[in-house]
Amino acid sequence: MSNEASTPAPIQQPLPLAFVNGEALIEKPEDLFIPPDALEVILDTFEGPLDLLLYLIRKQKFDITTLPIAVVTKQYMEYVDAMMALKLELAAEYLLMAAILAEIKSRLLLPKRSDESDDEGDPRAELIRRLREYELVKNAAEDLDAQPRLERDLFIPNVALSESIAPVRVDPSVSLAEIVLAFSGAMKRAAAFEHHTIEREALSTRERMSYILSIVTKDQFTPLEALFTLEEGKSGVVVSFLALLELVKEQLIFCIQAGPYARIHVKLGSHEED
Amino acid sequence: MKKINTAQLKQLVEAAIFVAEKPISKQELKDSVLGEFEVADRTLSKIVNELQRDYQPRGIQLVEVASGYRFQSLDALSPWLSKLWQENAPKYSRAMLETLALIAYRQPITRGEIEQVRGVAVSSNIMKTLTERGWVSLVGHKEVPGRPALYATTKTFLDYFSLSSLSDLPSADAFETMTENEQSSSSLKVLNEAPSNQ
Amino acid sequence: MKKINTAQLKQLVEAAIFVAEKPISKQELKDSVLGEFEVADRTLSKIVNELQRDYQPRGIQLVEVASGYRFQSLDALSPWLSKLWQENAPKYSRAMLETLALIAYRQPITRGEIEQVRGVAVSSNIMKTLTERGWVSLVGHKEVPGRPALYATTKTFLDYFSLSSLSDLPSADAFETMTENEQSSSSLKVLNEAPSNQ
Repeated sequence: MSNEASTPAPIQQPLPLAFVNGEALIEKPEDLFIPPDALEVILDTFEGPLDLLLYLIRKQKFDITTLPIAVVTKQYMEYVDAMMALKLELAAEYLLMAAILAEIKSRLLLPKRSDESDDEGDPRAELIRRLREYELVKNAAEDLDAQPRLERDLFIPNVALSESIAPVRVDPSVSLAEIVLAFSGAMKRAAAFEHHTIEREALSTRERMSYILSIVTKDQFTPLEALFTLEEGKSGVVVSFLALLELVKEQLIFCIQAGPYARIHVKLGSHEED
Repeated sequence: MKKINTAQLKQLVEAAIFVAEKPISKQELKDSVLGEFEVADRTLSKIVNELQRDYQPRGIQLVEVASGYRFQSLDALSPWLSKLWQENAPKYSRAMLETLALIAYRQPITRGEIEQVRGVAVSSNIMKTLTERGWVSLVGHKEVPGRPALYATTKTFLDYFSLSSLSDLPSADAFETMTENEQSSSSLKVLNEAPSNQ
Repeated sequence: MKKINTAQLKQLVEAAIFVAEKPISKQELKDSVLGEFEVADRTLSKIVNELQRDYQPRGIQLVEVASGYRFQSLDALSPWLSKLWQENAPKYSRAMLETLALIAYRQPITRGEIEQVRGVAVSSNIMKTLTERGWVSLVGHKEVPGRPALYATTKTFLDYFSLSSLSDLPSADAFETMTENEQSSSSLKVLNEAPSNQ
């Protein structure tokens, strides 16, 4: 696969990429010698047997597709021996790979029968597939690491909110029906002590009582006329008057008249306080 | 010390003010991101002024606060930006609705009177919520021992329910008869579509 | 519905993307800050494009990532901007990056399948870190004996790596070529059926 061949091997030395196809052209594996101190570090960085195999192949500039199994197996075993000697935590996966390599090697050594069809396949095929797949993942991981990312390469702006921003609180919606039902519910439960019914007239008187209370103050006298709205007509005046009487009766307001036919003034509060 | 061209310098200062977690002063800029460059005070001031001008027509502004420079959203956009932090208040409880209903139908009314009808105490929270929503207000004090506060509904309350006056409040009895008579009443549907708030 | 002029609209969109706590999509903009305005999709797209152009020469850029639009600092400025933080950015091990890459390219994938490709066991710590960072999530179980968990990457993962979709992953092409060349391998076909991610 052309794509595969052109993928640069990350652990490769900075030499021109020159493929040596076939074992005859390969230099002797002199670079297998690594100072013991460095060896420990190197061995520790392998992400498993596939990673180690890939390293060996790339280091020797073998073509992955023509995997020279004998050489690679020999070198692999040397590394595994070194790992054991250094008492590195040797995962079972490394030994499993050693067994796989030995098996492939022995099958390749068997004489090839001429009547054997090509479909039988190269015993190395599965290993080659796995190596390619792993190399792809390894490269993908490197590409992902190189991808600009938050915290390291990209930073998110912190823009302050103007002081006038306050979170919008959405109040629950209430329907008039809920209010009415709540009222009748409360009234039904209170029926044991409460008996009177609510009439429209009483209601508007009560509303007018609230209204008057919101107008008159404790500190100032309000002229009585100010509490009537002529536009409301006769019935409006009556309602206001009834509300006033009710408020006086409940001692919520009091009225004062300086003399006969003088202006009547209204003030919040009771007589006792004065 | 390295040199840097003005365009790059401006980008760097701009990005630094943006990504810094707090407002950043000119001195802090010089000590951190500009550390390895030779940047004259005059140049830095000029850049900051330019940036402030650049952002004048934009949705965010470069402002100077006590501890340095920072970007902040344009004041005029607040009413809409606030919607990014919208939170929905929980639905009102039955206690809340009954209290509101009693105030509406029996105003002016004291808390004690509401408690008398409902048979349970009215929590301060309920009164606070209703007052904050602008539906209920304190209109006076009842001249009885203790001078308890008198509550009434407000104009906001009437507006919310599209009532022109309290006398438009449906009488509870009539309403019940009506709902019993027509289950699929269209007028009920209207009632359920209370305005979605001013 | 209220109307708003284009200049104000642009300011509002700009400020909203800036102050939002996460990347914000066009739909989210329309549902929140633009809620009360009549804004055509075309208008909004035009505004976003204009903003992207406006910021091109600046120190920060408007980019589209998986979960929406956000501003981020110019990549080239990172050597200096990183000086604003005392701590270094977290580094991720090869084991972690390879596991993450496999989940990204081969999702949905089981831990066993990852181990098969990598040739070594995947530590629980790695899966835990990836899940805690919100980059990987459990999306189901494979219907094979033992019903192993299936993992996939999230939008948070794409956002973190400033990608708008899985197809923007750096080595996506290489993986696809491999998949095409190995039609026989059924496990590889899964790549094409990767869920678009919630």
